[in-house]
Formats: sequence, C-alpha cells, structure tokens
Amino acid sequence: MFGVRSCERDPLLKRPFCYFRKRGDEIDILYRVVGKMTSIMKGLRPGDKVEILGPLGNIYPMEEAECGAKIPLVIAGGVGIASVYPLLERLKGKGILFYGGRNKKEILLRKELREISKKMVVATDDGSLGFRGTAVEAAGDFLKGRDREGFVLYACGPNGMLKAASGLGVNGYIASEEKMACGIGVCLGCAVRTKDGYKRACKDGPVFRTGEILFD
Amino acid sequence: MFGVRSCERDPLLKRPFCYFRKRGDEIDILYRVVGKMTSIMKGLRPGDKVEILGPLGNIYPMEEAECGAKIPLVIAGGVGIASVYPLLERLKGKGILFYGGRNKKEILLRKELREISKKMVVATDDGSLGFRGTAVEAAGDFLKGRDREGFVLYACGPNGMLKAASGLGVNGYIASEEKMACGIGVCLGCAVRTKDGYKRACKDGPVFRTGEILFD
Amino acid sequence: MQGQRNKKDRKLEVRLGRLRLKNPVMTASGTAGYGAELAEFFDLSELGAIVLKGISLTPWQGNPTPRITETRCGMINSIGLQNVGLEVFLREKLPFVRQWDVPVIANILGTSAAEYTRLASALEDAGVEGIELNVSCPNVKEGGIAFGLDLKSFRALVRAVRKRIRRPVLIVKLSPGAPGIEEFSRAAENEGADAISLINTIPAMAIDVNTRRPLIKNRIGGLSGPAIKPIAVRMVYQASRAVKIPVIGMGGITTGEDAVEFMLAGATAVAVGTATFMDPMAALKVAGGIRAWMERHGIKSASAITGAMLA
Amino acid sequence: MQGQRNKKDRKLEVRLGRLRLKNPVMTASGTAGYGAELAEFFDLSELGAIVLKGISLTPWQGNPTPRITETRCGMINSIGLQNVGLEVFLREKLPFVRQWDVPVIANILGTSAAEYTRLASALEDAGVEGIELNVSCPNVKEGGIAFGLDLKSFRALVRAVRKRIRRPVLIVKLSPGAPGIEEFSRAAENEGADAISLINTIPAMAIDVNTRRPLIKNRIGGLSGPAIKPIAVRMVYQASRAVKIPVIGMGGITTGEDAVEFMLAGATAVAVGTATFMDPMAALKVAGGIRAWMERHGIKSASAITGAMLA
Ligand SMILES: Cc1cc2nc3c(=O)[nH]c(=O)nc-3n(C[C@H](O)[C@H](O)[C@H](O)COP(=O)(O)OP(=O)(O)OC[C@H]3O[C@@H](n4cnc5c(N)ncnc54)[C@H](O)[C@@H]3O)c2cc1C
Ligand SMILES: Cc1cc2nc3c(=O)[nH]c(=O)nc-3n(C[C@H](O)[C@H](O)[C@H](O)COP(=O)(O)OP(=O)(O)OC[C@H]3O[C@@H](n4cnc5c(N)ncnc54)[C@H](O)[C@@H]3O)c2cc1C
Ligand SMILES: Cc1cc2nc3c(=O)[nH]c(=O)nc-3n(C[C@H](O)[C@H](O)[C@H](O)COP(=O)(O)O)c2cc1C
Ligand SMILES: Cc1cc2nc3c(=O)[nH]c(=O)nc-3n(C[C@H](O)[C@H](O)[C@H](O)COP(=O)(O)O)c2cc1C
Ligand code: FES
Ligand code: FES
Repeated sequence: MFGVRSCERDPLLKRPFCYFRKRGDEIDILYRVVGKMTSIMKGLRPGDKVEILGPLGNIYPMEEAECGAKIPLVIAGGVGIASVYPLLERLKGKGILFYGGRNKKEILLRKELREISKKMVVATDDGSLGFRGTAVEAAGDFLKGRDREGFVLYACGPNGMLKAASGLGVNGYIASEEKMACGIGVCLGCAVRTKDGYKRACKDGPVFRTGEILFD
Repeated sequence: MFGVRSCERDPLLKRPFCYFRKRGDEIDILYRVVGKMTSIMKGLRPGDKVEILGPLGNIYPMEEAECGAKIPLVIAGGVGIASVYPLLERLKGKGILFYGGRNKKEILLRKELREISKKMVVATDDGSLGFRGTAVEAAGDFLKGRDREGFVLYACGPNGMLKAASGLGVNGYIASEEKMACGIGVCLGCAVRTKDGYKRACKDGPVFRTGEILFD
Repeated sequence: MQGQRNKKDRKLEVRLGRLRLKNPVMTASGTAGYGAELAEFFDLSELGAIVLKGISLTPWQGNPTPRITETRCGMINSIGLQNVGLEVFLREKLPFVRQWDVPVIANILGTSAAEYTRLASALEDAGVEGIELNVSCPNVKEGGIAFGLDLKSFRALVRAVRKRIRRPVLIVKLSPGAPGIEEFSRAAENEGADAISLINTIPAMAIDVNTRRPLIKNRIGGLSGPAIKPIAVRMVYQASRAVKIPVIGMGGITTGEDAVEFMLAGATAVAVGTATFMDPMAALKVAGGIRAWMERHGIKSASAITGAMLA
Repeated sequence: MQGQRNKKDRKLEVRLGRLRLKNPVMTASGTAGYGAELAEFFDLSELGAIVLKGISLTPWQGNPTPRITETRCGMINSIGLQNVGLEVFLREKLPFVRQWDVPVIANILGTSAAEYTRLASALEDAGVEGIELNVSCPNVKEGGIAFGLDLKSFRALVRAVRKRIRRPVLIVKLSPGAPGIEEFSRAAENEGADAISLINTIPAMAIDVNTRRPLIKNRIGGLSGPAIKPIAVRMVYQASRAVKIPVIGMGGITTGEDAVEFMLAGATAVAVGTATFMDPMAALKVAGGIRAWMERHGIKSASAITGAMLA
C-alpha cells in the first residue's frame, strides 16, 4: 500500500492504494473512480505530478502457500482485486481465485487473472457473469466437502465481505479497507477492532490474521 | 471587466479582469501572475475550462475625447495597461499615454501601444527604461505650462497611483482596483469611499470621476 | 407545464411557522443586497424566500476597506453592516423586491432593544413576511452580537420584539459563539420565536505575511463559506434537537447536497450566502439540487428530509 | 558546518518560560503519536519540541470507526483519546522518545482535577520538559472539555496542577469554544501557567447524503486543518493581547508562512497537526519556511516576529 496526494491543495489527505503492478520506477494503480481524489487521478495527463508516500503497512504473508503446505484460497471484492493481483502473481499459478462484483462490468482483467490463477470463479450480484451471488458464497460452495485445514485464506474487499469471508472457517489473512488520514500510524484514525484492542490498519495492517479482527 | 473562476473548488471567488482584447467569441486577458487564481490561469491548457461572468461594471466614458473637445491623457500603472489598451484603440490614436512600471521588464507591448497612441511616455521606478520615476510624475512634467482644461484624464493602476493622478488637476476618470468578492453589487466588499458615501467598485464603478473618490 | 411545475413545487414546499415557502432555499442576509442585483440574473419568485441585507434605524457607513479576503475554502468579511437605514429602505428598496411573488424577510440590527422593536414595528407595517433578528454580527462593535452572547439580554430582546409584532414570522439568528447553542435555541423558542437561523459568520483574522498587515482593515472579520460548513452542520444538529420550532441552516452551502446535509441534520430550510458570490445563480442551483436528490432517493416531500439522518 | 548550523539555530530559538526551543515549531498533540513513527522520517531533534498524544491515567479504548473524514480544506476526527495509559506510556513509550535531543511535552487529560494532578506528578518524576493540560478535547464525554468551558473549574484545575509540579513548563490548551477567550487566557496566566496553547479542534459534523449516515460514527468530532486557520489566528491574536505569558498557536498550519502568520498575530511558538497527515515531514518544512521568511525579511531572531503585525 502507499498514499497518493494531489499537488493541488484539495483534497488535503493522501488516499491509500495498492501496488497493482510495479516495474522499476513505474507503478500501476488499478482504481475505481469514486470521489474527489480518484476523479483528479482520472484527469491527470502525462507530466502532471502527484505526491506518493510509501510503501506503507504490511503485505500478505505467503510462507504456508509458497512452501506448498496449504492451497491459497483468494477472495476479492470490487477493487480488492488490485490488492490480490500481485499476490496471485507471486503465488505463480497456485492460487484459487473467487472474484466478486455487482455486475459483469465490475469484473476486470478476466484474461490476465485466469492466466495467473490455478482456478478462477467469478461471482456477480446480478448473475450477469459467472456465479449469481457473492464471491464468499461461491467460495463456500467450493469448500463444501473439502478439508478447510488444507487452505490458507487471502481476502480483500469491503467490510461486509471480509466479515463473511472470516466466517468460512478457513484460516489466513484479510486486508482491511478502513479509511485513513496519516497512513503512518500517528493519527489512530484507521483503527481496527481486534482481540487485542484497536490496531492501526495503516501500520499494523492492512493485512490481519483471520479471527484477529472483531466485526460487529 | 468580468470575473474569472476556476472550475476547481479552490479558489472560491471570481477574480476581476479587464477585457484586453475581444473578437467574436474570443477574449484575451493580459494578466500578471500574482497569486492563486493567476497561477491556475498560467497553467491552463487548451480545452481546460474556467467560469466567466461578465460584462460587469461600467466603462470609461469617451464623449469629450471622441468629439475632440478634450485631449485624452491616459495614465497606466502595471497591469493597469490591460484596462486602458482597449480605450486607446477606441480613441483611434488620439490618446497620450504615460505608462509606468517598476522596471523595463514590466513594460509590455511597447510596439503595439506606440501604434495606437498619439504619444507614449514610459516611466520606470529604476530608470531602466524611459523616464526615471512614476508615470504620474512624467505626466506632471508634460502638463507643465499646458492648460489642464484641455485634457481629460483616464487613469488605471494601484491606489497610490490613482491618488497621485487625481492630484494632477486634470478632470476625467479613474478606474479602481478594489478587491472584489461577488462582482455583482451584493456583498458591499468592494466599497470605495466617495463624496457621496461608499460606492461599489464592481457595480457603480470600477470607473469613477476624478474628485469623486476620497483617498485617505 | 404550469400545472406540472406547481406539483413539483409542492413537493419542495416547507413551512416556517405560518409562512409557506415554495422550496427550502432562501438567500442569506447580506449576500443578496435588497434583491435588485440578483433579479438581473433570475426570477426571484423561484426562491423559497429572500432575506435582505441587514438594516438599522439610521444609515450606517460600514467599515473601511479592505473588507474582504479569501481564505482556504472560505472568506472573511467585515462589511460592518453598511446599509441605507430604515427610511430609505422603506421608500426605495422594499417596493422593488415586493414586485416578485416571494416572501420577503428583513434582517434587522440595533444597538438597543428599543431600536430592534422600532425596526420590527415599522417593517410589520410595511408588510414584510418575516423579520430576522441579527444578534450575531461580528462586525459591529455595539449591539447586535452583545445580545447573542448574553442569555439574559437575549431573552429580553426576543420577548420585546415578539410582543411588538403579530403578522411576520419572527426568526432569531443565533451567534456561533453563543455559550451553549442549545440553551440559546430554547430561550428563543420559549420567548416566542417562530424559527431560529444559524450560523452567522465566525470571527476570524488573516495576515499578509509579505506586508505584515491584516488582510482586513478592521483586523477581525467573519469567516463564511465551505470551510465552516462542518461547524454549521453540527450547530444545526444540536439546535434542532433542542427545540420544536423550525431551524434555518446556513454556512458554506454551495450545492443541493450541502443543503440536504443541513436538512438531514435537522434544518427545515436553508440559506445560501457566500456561494452567491461564486455564482449569482447559486441559490437556484441549490434548490434544483435538492429536487434532484429527492428524486434519486424517492422522497416525496422536502419536509421529510428534516432530521432524517440515519443512525 | 556544525558551527554554522548552531548559529542558524540560535536565530530560530524561542523560549516558553524556562524552556528553550531550538525553533518555534512543535508537533500538535495527537498528530505525532509518541514519536516513534515520525522518527522513521526525520531526526526528531530538529523539532522545537515534540508534544505527544494525550495520555490518561488508565488506558482508553477510543471511539468506534469511522473516526475520521475529510471536509473542504479540513478534516473531522473523533479518535476519543485512545491511549495506552500512564503506566505503559512511562514504561514503553517515553524511553524511546527520550533518545533524541528534543524537549518532550506530555499532553494530559483526566476526568477530575485529581487525575490531572496525579498524571502531572508522575510525568514530572519521569522527567518530561513540559506538561500540556488538555481541557479542550471535544471527543470525550467526561472531563477534559468540561474544564475548558467553565471558568471556575478551569481556574481550580490549573491551580491544582501548578501546585503539584515544579520543573516542567505548564501549558494550558484552551478550548476554542471557551466563552471569552481573553478571560480564560488571563485565568490560566493568573493561576500560574507558563504558556497557553490554542486552538484545539472545533466541534463539527458531516453527513454522507447518499447513505444518510454521519461520516463519523460518533456523529460529532473535531474540525482541524486549513479551514480553521483564520479562526485560530484570530483567537491567538486575542489571547496574546490578553496575557504576558507566551502563546503557542496552532490550527491549519501547513507552511512556514502560515506559522509566521500566527507569530505576527502574537504566537511565540506554533504546532503543526493535520499537516503531518498530509506530509510526515510537514513540521520540519514549516521550520525551514520560517527561516526562509526571516531571511527574506531580514529578521535576525524568530522571537522578534511575535506580535509584529503592522497596523
Ligand atoms: C489499504 C487500502 C488499499 C486500497 N487500495 C485501493 C486500490 O488499489 N484501488 C482502489 O480503487 N481503491 C483502493 N482503496 C480504496 C481507496 O483508498 C478509495 O477509493 C479512495 O480513498 C477514494 O478517494 P476519493 O477521494 O476518490 O473519494 P472520497 O471523495 O474521499 O470519497 C468518495 C466515497 O468513497 C468512500 N471512501 C473513501 N475512502 C474510502 C475507503 N478507504 N474505503 C471505503 N470507502 C471509501 C467515501 O465514504 C465516499 O462515499 C484502498 C483502500 C485501503 C484502505
Ligand atoms: C476592476 C479590476 C480589473 C482588473 N483587471 C486586471 C487585468 O486585466 N489584468 C491583471 O493582471 N489584473 C487585473 N486586476 C487585478 C486582478 O484582479 C488580481 O491580480 C487578481 O485578483 C489576483 O488573483 P490571484 O488569485 O492570482 O491572487 P491572490 O492569491 O488573490 O492574491 C495575491 C496577491 O495579490 C493581491 N491582490 C489580489 N487581488 C487584488 C486586487 N484586486 N487588487 C490588488 N491586489 C490584489 C493580494 O493582496 C495578494 O497580495 C484587476 C482588478 C480589478 C479590481
Ligand atoms: C459579505 C457578507 C455580509 C453579511 N451580512 C449579514 C447581515 O447583514 N446580516 C446577517 O444576519 N448576516 C450577514 N452575513 C452572514 C450570512 O447571512 C451567513 O450567515 C453566513 O455568511 C454563513 O453562510 P455562507 O457560508 O453561506 O455565507 C453576511 C455574510 C457575508 C459573507
Ligand atoms: C487526529 C487528531 C488527534 C488529536 N488528539 C489530540 C490530543 O490527544 N490532545 C490534544 O490536546 N489535542 C489533540 N488534537 C488537536 C491538535 O493537537 C490541534 O490542536 C488541532 O488539530 C489543530 O491543529 P491542526 O489544524 O494543525 O491539526 C488532535 C487532532 C487530531 C487531528
Ligand atoms: S491512518 Fe493514521 S494511524 Fe492509520
Ligand atoms: S464585489 Fe461585491 S459588491 Fe462589489
């Protein structure tokens, strides 16, 4: 994760984004236009400047998956795909991806994702592509009759999705999308309620162990 | 005069500018970069949008000058030249121009101005071009021994210059550069102290009769 | 067409006591003059109400310039209630704005309760639909804000004016500096105000670090515009929970969504001030924006937005 | 090099009572944690002082999320004084920040005068250079701001803490909602405060008009950032004219020129808060900006800027 800020004076605060792709000095961001900063980003032209602060926070631990002890079960909702894309790449085709969105239009990069995943299941709320329902429901169907101990979870998406994914009974990691102000751990704005009290999504996260976060 | 506003949300308020040149749908603005809005204007590229509100306020009355009853004595300080340029054009070579700036670099469009003026005297504070001193001092020198009744004054520039110009003893018109918020006469922010109480530079001006404004 | 428009308009209708407004949007006092200038830009009868520049018994000169300066997302003004005084207002200004089918609300300021009551009586006789007591102008030394900051004289003032007028709705414009906004709101309600309005500008200052001089000649002026909106929304929320009479919200409204935000917080109507300086059509655009928001959210009546914030 | 730097530094030196600061720039409480995170970005000893996140006697959980939201040129927070409590602070946090050659100022908050005095004593024993009484946090229900809004309990609190501590400078952080900023400033001075600091955040609220929910879970939070700067400059101006003790100014400072503006208005030192969220190096850049401004204006000593606004 890193923070992007407009060199203009409004908006004030940086916005958090994932490294979608990184090669040398270049960073690609995959983002959805939702508000002020993302609208400014959309309007940027070559040569325009933005401020970037990063890397910030932690990344998905990958030992169990890389050594082959567990099968990586990856769940992404919406732009959460930007977070798991580099993970899938580093997992070198071992990851099973459940990717959900509201509708077909929200499902991006199908071809690339298929190439870097062992298996990909798309889920849309309106059934306009793949499974009709959520990515977590699709993952739940897939897990039926399978030994959950054999998997390690990686999930990124809106809070509701993370909560549902935590309920799948698969241990692993979820990435929080809490709102941030400073991104460096000083403001305590991005608090995430955990078993051990509030933690900071920007500094102690954004990736937490399943079961660590308390969803209300 | 008209108001220009950035479509971005900062700065909030419109900034007043003169019609420097106007042909059909196109408006040229001659401006000095001094702060927020003018910096934004400098960075504009073809296709970028700004909001414009105008025309606002009054313009220099020209009857006495056009009918030949009086000789137009035009004094401009700094970007005040943007205000008197179209006046000089409409006076069709009848105007005598005293144009002052801090130094040579601040004196713009010498060739064009010479063409549209009957006579042009440049004055710079540091003497790097023309008369060393202010445009008003240069005009004062010129007036020595001449009958002031034969002239009509047109002056535009910073407040100090307008005050000095009013002291020349030539009747005519001066354009105020008071700061403005609304530009349409509703906020009373651009108040100018006159013999008849405060008037609004944006609506009752920016051009006032000499002697009308009370300088402190 | 006309029928359809009337139907639409009824959806936007809100009430301030006995007064019906076609829509919840009014001008903020001091940002619309006496109506003449805005009338060059749009049909004033499209407004919910027009609130005029503050008037005093005798003409006031106002403060020296510079009177205005822009700040980050806001502006400071110290106009100092420059106004033509009651007599000229009644003779020259009021008849003009009466030409439109729009409720006229006069904003008044005095240095004593007696001045306020004389102004209110005269304006009732002249037939204005509403009187807004300005007890919150930070830009005049005497009177005005003194009433807005001291609960006892505040109460006495509202009571005195209430006794004197019958027909016009009585609106009390609270000071954002009031110690205890709930207490002042309740006091206004108890003394018979038909509505309260807030917030007025917040005392503020800016200095030019190049010249080292204050950017406002009077040093301190009042801050308005988007910068103060979150403070204003909070005060409207607090005030509207303290009283049953309608609250008119203002402070930094530039869009229909800003207006909806105030209404969700508890405002029945809103006023547009500084935004009019950005765009003379701002008040109309705000009304259009409220309508568009209602259509998007399937809400049939503007009055249903008031206080409808979810938990 | 070192010599030159020291010379430069002395130009920037200012004093808060007995405490010398290398330069007038400190962090604002709650925006620099306990120092560890900022130390990853720059050498903390470049700061005039470091003011730590508010601490209470026992650990506080803080408020539910969302705790922050951006507004026009500002932000609202309702962290709710989440903190590790005195014991963990003394054991785990303070030793770390002590490693730098920078005065450490602890910001404290309690629900009773007794809690404040216990905190202050313990921190004096632990050797902090300054103690800032937070009587102005809008985000906790009990204590804190109650002292900041009531003159009598305010006086009693400052007096009690003053009696208890000797060595650390005592700074009182005033509430921007205090009814009469001059009165509270003088009360702090009379009760023995070495300095006052202002302003804390201003209570504010924002609502998402799409979801109709408050953007801060607790509904009301505190507004900070450039939006409030003109209000803060005005209050610093008023406070500094009311007292002889130094005033620490804050509220929306993002550049050296902003800091100079506060100093011209009367501040001896300044604190940088929200700007650190925009850029972790903000406080250092502000100090550099003050130096650059002094060079441009031929001013030899930072303390000469204080109150040097021209008419
Ligand atoms: C660790 C992390 C990584 C992220 N990575 C990406 C990414 O790679 N690509 C991407 O498109 N987005 C990502 N996001 C979300 C992204 O930060 C927000 O979309 C962005 O902040 C919106 O900024 P804005 O100025 O355009 O919207 P604003 O004008 O600030 O807000 C517009 C709307 O978006 C909502 N919103 C704002 N911030 C967030 C947030 N953090 N979470 C949920 N809703 C929010 C607001 O409530 C509002 O409704 C990430 C978020 C986090 C916390
Ligand atoms: C009737 C009128 C016509 C004008 N015509 C022109 C023109 O044709 N060309 C041109 O270059 N300028 C003109 N000006 C001046 C122009 O409006 C200002 O330069 C402009 O507002 C600066 O905006 P800014 O955002 O860049 O500066 P800001 O960031 O607002 O301010 C930067 C600095 O400029 C000063 N400043 C701002 N506005 C004014 C003002 N109105 N008068 C004096 N100082 C000011 C500020 O005090 C500050 O020191 C005119 C002004 C008036 C009143
Ligand atoms: C230039 C100016 C003049 C004002 N004059 C008055 C006035 O005469 N009476 C009054 O009650 N409020 C006056 N106000 C306050 C506004 O009515 C309004 O309360 C305030 O500006 C906040 O709204 P806004 O942010 O939309 O401008 C004035 C505000 C401005 C900016
Ligand atoms: C996230 C956040 C947390 C804060 N926590 C504290 C605190 O613990 N104690 C305190 O006295 N002030 C606290 N403040 C107030 C700041 O110290 C400062 O007074 C205020 O933010 C204005 O300065 P700024 O605009 O530069 O941020 C906090 C402010 C913010 C934004
Ligand atoms: S965003 Fe500030 S602590 Fe995480
Ligand atoms: S700028 Fe508002 S009245 Fe002239």
